[in-house]
Amino acid sequence: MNSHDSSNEVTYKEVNDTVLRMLEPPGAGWYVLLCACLACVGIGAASWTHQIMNGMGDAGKSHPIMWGAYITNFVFWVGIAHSGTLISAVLYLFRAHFRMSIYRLAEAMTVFAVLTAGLFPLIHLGRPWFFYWLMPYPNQRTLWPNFRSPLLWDVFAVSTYLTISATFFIVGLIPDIAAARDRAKTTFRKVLYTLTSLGWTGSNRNWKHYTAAYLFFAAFATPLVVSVHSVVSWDFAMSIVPGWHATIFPPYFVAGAIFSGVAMVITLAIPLRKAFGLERLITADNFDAMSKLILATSGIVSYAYATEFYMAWYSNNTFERYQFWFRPFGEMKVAFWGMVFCNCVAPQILWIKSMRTNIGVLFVLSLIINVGMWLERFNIILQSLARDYIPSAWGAYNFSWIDVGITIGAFGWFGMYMTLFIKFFPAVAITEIKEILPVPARQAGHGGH
Amino acid sequence: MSEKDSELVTIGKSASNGISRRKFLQILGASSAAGVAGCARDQAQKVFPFVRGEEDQIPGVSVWYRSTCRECSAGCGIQVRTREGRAVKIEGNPEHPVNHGGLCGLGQAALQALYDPDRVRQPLAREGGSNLEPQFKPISWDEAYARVAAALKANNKKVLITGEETGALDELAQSFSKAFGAEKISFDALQPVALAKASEQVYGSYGIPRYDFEKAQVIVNFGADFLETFVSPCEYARGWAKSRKSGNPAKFIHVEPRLSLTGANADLWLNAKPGSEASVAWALVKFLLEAGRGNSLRDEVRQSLSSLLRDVSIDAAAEESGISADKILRAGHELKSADASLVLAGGTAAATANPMSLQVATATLNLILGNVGKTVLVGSMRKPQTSLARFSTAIASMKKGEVGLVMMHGANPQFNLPAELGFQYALAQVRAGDPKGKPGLIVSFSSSLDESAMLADIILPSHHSLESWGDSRPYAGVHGLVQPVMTPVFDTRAFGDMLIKLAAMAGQSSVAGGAEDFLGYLKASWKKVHAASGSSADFQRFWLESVERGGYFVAEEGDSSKLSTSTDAYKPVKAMAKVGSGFGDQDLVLYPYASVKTFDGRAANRPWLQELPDPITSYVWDAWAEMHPATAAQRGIAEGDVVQVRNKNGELSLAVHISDYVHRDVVAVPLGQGHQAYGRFAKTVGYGNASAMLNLSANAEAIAYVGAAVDVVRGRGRSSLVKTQGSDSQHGREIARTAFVQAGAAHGEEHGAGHAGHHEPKQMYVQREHPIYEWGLAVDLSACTGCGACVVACYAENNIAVVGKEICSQGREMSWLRIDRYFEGPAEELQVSFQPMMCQHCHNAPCEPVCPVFATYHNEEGLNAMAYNRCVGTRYCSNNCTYKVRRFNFFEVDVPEPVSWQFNPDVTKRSMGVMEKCTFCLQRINEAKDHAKDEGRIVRDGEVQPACVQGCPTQALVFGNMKDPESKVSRWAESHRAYKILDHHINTQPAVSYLERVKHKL
Amino acid sequence: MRGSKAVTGVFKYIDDTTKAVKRVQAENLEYKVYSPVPNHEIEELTVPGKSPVRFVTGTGAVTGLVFGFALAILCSLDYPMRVSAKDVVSVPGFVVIGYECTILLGGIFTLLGLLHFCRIPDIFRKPGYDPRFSDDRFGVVVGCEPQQVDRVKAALSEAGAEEVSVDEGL
Amino acid sequence: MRNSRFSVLSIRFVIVLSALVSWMSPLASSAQPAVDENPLSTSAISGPYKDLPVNQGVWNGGQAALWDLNIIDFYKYFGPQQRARGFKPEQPIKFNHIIHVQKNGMECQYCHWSVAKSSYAAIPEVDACMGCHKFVLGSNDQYKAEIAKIAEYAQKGEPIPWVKVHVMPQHVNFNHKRHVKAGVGCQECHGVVPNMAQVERVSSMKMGWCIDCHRERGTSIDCYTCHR
Repeated sequence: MNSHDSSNEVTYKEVNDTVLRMLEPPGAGWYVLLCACLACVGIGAASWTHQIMNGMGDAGKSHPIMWGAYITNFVFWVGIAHSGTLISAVLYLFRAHFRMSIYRLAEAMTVFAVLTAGLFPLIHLGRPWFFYWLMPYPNQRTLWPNFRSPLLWDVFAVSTYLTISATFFIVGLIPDIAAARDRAKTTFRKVLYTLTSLGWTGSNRNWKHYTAAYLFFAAFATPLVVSVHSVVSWDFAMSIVPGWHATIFPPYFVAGAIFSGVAMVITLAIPLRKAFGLERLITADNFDAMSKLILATSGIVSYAYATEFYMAWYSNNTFERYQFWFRPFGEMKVAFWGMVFCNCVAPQILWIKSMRTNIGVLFVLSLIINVGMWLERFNIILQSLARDYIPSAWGAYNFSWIDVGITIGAFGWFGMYMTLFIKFFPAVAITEIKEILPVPARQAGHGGH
Repeated sequence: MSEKDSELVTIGKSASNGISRRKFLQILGASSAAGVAGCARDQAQKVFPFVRGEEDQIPGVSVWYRSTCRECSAGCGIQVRTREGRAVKIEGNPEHPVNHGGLCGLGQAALQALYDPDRVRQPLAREGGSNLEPQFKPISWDEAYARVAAALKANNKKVLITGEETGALDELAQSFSKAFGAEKISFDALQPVALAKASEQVYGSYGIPRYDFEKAQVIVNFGADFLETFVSPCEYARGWAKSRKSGNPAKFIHVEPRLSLTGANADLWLNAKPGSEASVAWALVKFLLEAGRGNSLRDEVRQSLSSLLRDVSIDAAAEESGISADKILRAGHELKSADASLVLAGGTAAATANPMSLQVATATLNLILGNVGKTVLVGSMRKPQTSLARFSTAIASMKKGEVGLVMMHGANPQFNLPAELGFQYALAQVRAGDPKGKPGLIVSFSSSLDESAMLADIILPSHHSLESWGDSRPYAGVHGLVQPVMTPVFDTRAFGDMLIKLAAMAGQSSVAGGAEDFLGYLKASWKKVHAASGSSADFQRFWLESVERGGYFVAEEGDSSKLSTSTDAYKPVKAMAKVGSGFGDQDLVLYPYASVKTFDGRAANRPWLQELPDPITSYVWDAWAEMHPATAAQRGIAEGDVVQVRNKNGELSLAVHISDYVHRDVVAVPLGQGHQAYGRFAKTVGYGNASAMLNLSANAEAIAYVGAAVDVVRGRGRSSLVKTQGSDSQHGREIARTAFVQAGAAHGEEHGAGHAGHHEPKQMYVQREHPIYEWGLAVDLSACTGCGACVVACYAENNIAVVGKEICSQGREMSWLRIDRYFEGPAEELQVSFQPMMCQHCHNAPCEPVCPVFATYHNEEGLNAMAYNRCVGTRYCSNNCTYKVRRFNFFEVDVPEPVSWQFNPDVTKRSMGVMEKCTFCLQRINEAKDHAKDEGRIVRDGEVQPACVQGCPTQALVFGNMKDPESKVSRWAESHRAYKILDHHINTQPAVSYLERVKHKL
Repeated sequence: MRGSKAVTGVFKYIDDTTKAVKRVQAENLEYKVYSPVPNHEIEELTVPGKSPVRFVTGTGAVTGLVFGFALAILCSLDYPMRVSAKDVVSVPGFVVIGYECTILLGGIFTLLGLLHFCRIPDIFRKPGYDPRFSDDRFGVVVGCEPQQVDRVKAALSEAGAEEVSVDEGL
Repeated sequence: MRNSRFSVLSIRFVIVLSALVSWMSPLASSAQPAVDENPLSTSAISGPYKDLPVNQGVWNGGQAALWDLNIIDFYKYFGPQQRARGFKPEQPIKFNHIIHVQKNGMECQYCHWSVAKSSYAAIPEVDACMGCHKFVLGSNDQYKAEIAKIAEYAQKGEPIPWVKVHVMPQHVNFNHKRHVKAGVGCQECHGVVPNMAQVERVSSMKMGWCIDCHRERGTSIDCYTCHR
């Protein structure tokens, strides 16, 4: 949207028209999508219920591999969440214009992905009904949680992340909801938008404080991008399991999170753009920029993989060496090579410029990367646990239908929020796009931003 | 003391109250609990007081009773812990001369036979159903007695089959049989009768000598699994371990067709063709005679031996057995140069069709080497009464329809006898009746519904040995007493009481010599012991002291005095020296082996033992066929394939385990699985009974376990054998370490303080101070045989859930203590390491800081504490546990009544979703501290013994306060052999020290 | 905004809007400017200086930092438990808690500050507000007394308003 | 813009704060002093037991406050009654401590003899009851009827199915012996039982309540002291 080509300039009105058209009553396709998501949520809920009634043994955990599909999903979804904040906050601070058209989508993805990720620590608890014991609240037992545990850091990091990203998301939405309010036709929508826009008018005073506050939010969210996934990575790095205990984990996880998150944004943006005709708002240039980001993070991730192997070799540590022999050549080598293909090999196609703007290729590639990043977490978690210090205790994971059901449920849960969101709230930022358009003026020289 | 007596008598007498009495007992914590974190499902709880107070029964305080283990004929002393009238734990009696406090897994699991949910709960009579699947209906005791008494009065042949009994019960059974003209047959499948007979031929008296493993410098063993099931494993293991723990352990050479636990503990394990051991033994005889040993033999013996052995040579033996001649020579040289050595043969490997050759050869070797009187004690021998020849004769007469009454107790011949013998058919003939058509009666006094009891017409359930009086006299000088430790669980009677009652009803009241019940009879019998003891105390006092001690034990008498007579008897004859396998050119031979898991099948209904991983294969809840890779490859069979192992007598359908440690010519199967009756746990395991397929050799004194030719055919499908061991190899990680004794250099002092072998790493944090106690454990790997007794003890003490095969297959077994077993090296130079692995209670525990809710933390006494009810189940601790000793409750496990009565009320039962692990038997520490506090002192060294430490037959573990430099554990930990697992890698600072295994390189 | 009447001028262009604002400022009347996007020119013209939200944010952040460390340290001391060999008060681990609380409370305070200074939520209709202001038009709403209405209307029209209307103020 | 000068924010703060305060305040009800409704009681008796303190514990007398998310702690509202302070079940025999302890001067440990010997405080054996009640048959019809019940149980050889008043979860290992030997009076936990015609749970006996006393007296608060 950074072109100022006057003849084909997008106008303020067109932005409002295009975006608010998305909120018109949904067609059958939308209902099918929503029902599919709800069905998936149902599968997940049924699986979880079964697991709660019957025991954690329903999932595929075994003695050495006490964390499995759930923590894999947790890290995956937290990772997905990250690029949302990256695009909305970090790129905001860097004034990257290509962010504007996709940031709302990315941010919604963040919030919903954190909501999804947040479920997994609960699901994976042996006694989920005592989850609140992780909260530091005064209780009759006079017990407190262990602030030295990486899991408690996780509790703080993820809940902070959810709060801040949700706030950031909602604050960003307010002016756009006001725009939707001003055009709402049905009473339901009028009431909905009137309430959710909190009476926003876009007055000079509103904007003044808004821009200031928004900057602070962005400033707070930016370190969160780094810290949350670092803290998640410490769940592993703080332990002593060979394959987990590595100082490279925080940057490696953050890069991986951005990598997977950008891929997920592409996965979501492409169908959305197609379905609502947003080609003029989400342009090929945007995809090109995101592709470059993918290429860069893929490089970082690949480098991190290589570093892990190098460190295992260089440390001359028996246990590390065995672990990193096991990954490519052990029982679960398929997951390893799948990860290498998806995360290191496949993205290299983006060196070709035409591929970066080829929507079909990008869509397939983004799915491949999503799979690859899921496998990466799978490798880190399961493979490391399968072969640690004492050979007599080595073991295997028993993948179960409950694992699969809950994973499906997670996608359904995420999809459900996404589907509802795009029909009820502006999924593309109206104000922000307008901000990068030239301000209507009689005389030139009135820059818009 | 007198109160105690009256109390005991009350218990004994109150048998008639049966099951109702237990209801009077208070229901305390464990039995009434709804589950750990008290989900809101508990209804109003009731509290039942005792009706009558008993002086030594304080609710919440355990009462210990001493008794004798009757699970096998070894006669180990036990002490049973009872709480609120229920037996909750069995331990070895430290004062007993046989086992000195240790107890094997089978003995500890006797509780599960006591509380077997499938026990016979009242008298049953057969009513309808087919011969194979009979229906039983409950009848009254009066009716049952009346029917048996009527049959006793009838004038025809009668047979009384009992297990291997010694002492008063045997006397009573003899007297009973005599009175009714019944043939009394003792039967115990694992009794080494051939060994006893060989002793008679060589040493001059029938019986199994006692072996002193401690004194032997060289042990050459042909198949005797003396660390597992052979005669008296606890006794032998203890002696063997004493030698191992010393700086200069015995050199141990073991010859057998399949690696057994005993073989795995050998310095040199030789894989011999089954049945060829005799030629090796005779070759050794010749070698030693030629080398100038055996000068003590009479000249004529030497001459006849050398003429007999003219054709024997080491090369020929090597060729026949498949063992290289060097190794045989090596064994010969070791024997030759040793002052004291020990040669023995036994186990199923030695139970061939012609077992005498091997047994005579080993006895001759002992004679030549001068071991008799030194390591082979013939003065106090066990005298097995089992005789297959007599049993065969009785069966023959049963088949003819001559027998009108068959009574069985304490034996399961239907399961243990070869099918060819036709025991089932014989019983059918008894039931069909004599030629006149009068039907006979088959009576079982079994307490469980085993295969033999299923064939009975009437079952009069007898007490478990923990519910009845009795005694055991395994060998001269040991008089063990059996006393009831609790009121009977079900409506059963003591076997002795039943015999006395039946005799009286059948008009032979003189059988018991005037005693009204078996306790009276026992006391009468013990009056003789009293008289022989020369004790100055009166009988009552002597009796009470014996009850308290668990028996009356005479100091061991000298054996050498009796040696002189023995050599005179020895007349080597050709038949003895007959060598050769005798199997001809058969392709594959069935090799069933007894193991600590099942023995001959009697242990199959004990979930603890079924869940105990097999010490060699580490399979649980299963039977399998072990085959050599070459043999399997020949037949196109791969690991895990289901095969049919069959011959004309039967068929086994088993999964194949391919192992380098089994001879090419055998297919080895564990003995004792494949029950068709004997309770729900036994019935789930294995497909087919290996005993039934065995050959019948004419007039054999014992079952020939080796020699049955079988075909192995690949069956359909694959079966999942469930293995608890991850990797069989240590991958060079030095986890279980072995040191080899340097030739010529004695290896230092035992557990001495001294060499600072390990350096202390620098610590980042200030290490915690432990003000009074710092509990620590040390394990001497030299003494650990890998038998798993500690594992069973741990299950029993800590209410550990038995989860079954399927959950085990998911890697979710719950054992807090496991035995890690590693194989290193090729089969010819095999080194096996066993390593008990429990929570290491690390001072820098990786599991602790990762718990978000402090469910696990470090306490002042150096314990890695685990508060179950605080656990939310993140399982992070288990991931971070370097030793992988934490167990997670993946499911809630239901325990059927009355198995649940065994639960230790002092230990919390863990619920679903909670992590658990070894606590160093915290409840015992607390109990000891409680006592100490009462007395205003701190806990003394040795006062606390966790279940594993207490139960270890070889005393390979010690526990104590590391703060006390004089404590045994501190001294062990200071030993130059001591090390801590992985400590030099990850600085976990475990509280458990291991002492390297010391072995010889042979 | 004082005044019983609210005069609204709808502008298409930003430069017209600024011109109108300057006029109204010269009249010393109370006014409000509505715009579809934030605009620096208008903000600098109308609300000069920095937004006070930053003080709220700063207060929140500092409070969060103190709260986070205090929580972790005091809770650890209240029921001291040793884990591994780590100290009861392990500051390196608590940094994470302090850090996260800084951001959490900083963010929450910023939100409260934003709501406070923007005077939202306030869902009542604003006099003079026009739905086009969220679309593509700028608006200047001037509060005045009835006698001033004509003058204000003229001023707005002169500045280039497409449309001028009068509404009840207050 | 009627209220543009007036910040509604302050009102909002007040509402939120007061909601928080009311939610967090320990509202769980405090047990009423035991009202003696038992017809068997001889209410006028006062003894040396009257002034002994009953430990109230921390955090609302050791009970969970409403803001304690522990659902199980809400026994008062949802959960099992027998975990509640004030649990006062009907017993199979209307045993009256007032008569036995105050009137007849019996010591606690006369009947509950195992407290100083065992972790477990035993309910006296039926035989122990009969030791006296063979001779003491009751002074009025009500008493006679109750005593006759004991005799009946004793004759049948059946235990009396008392309802447990102080139910502890299974994972708690309370050791009576250690507490008695350390000089903790029975009344400190069980309340003034000598004043109770019908035994009532006066302490919550929840963890915080235990810990409070342990902290006060400087005894161990190690988890393994009570949990194992």
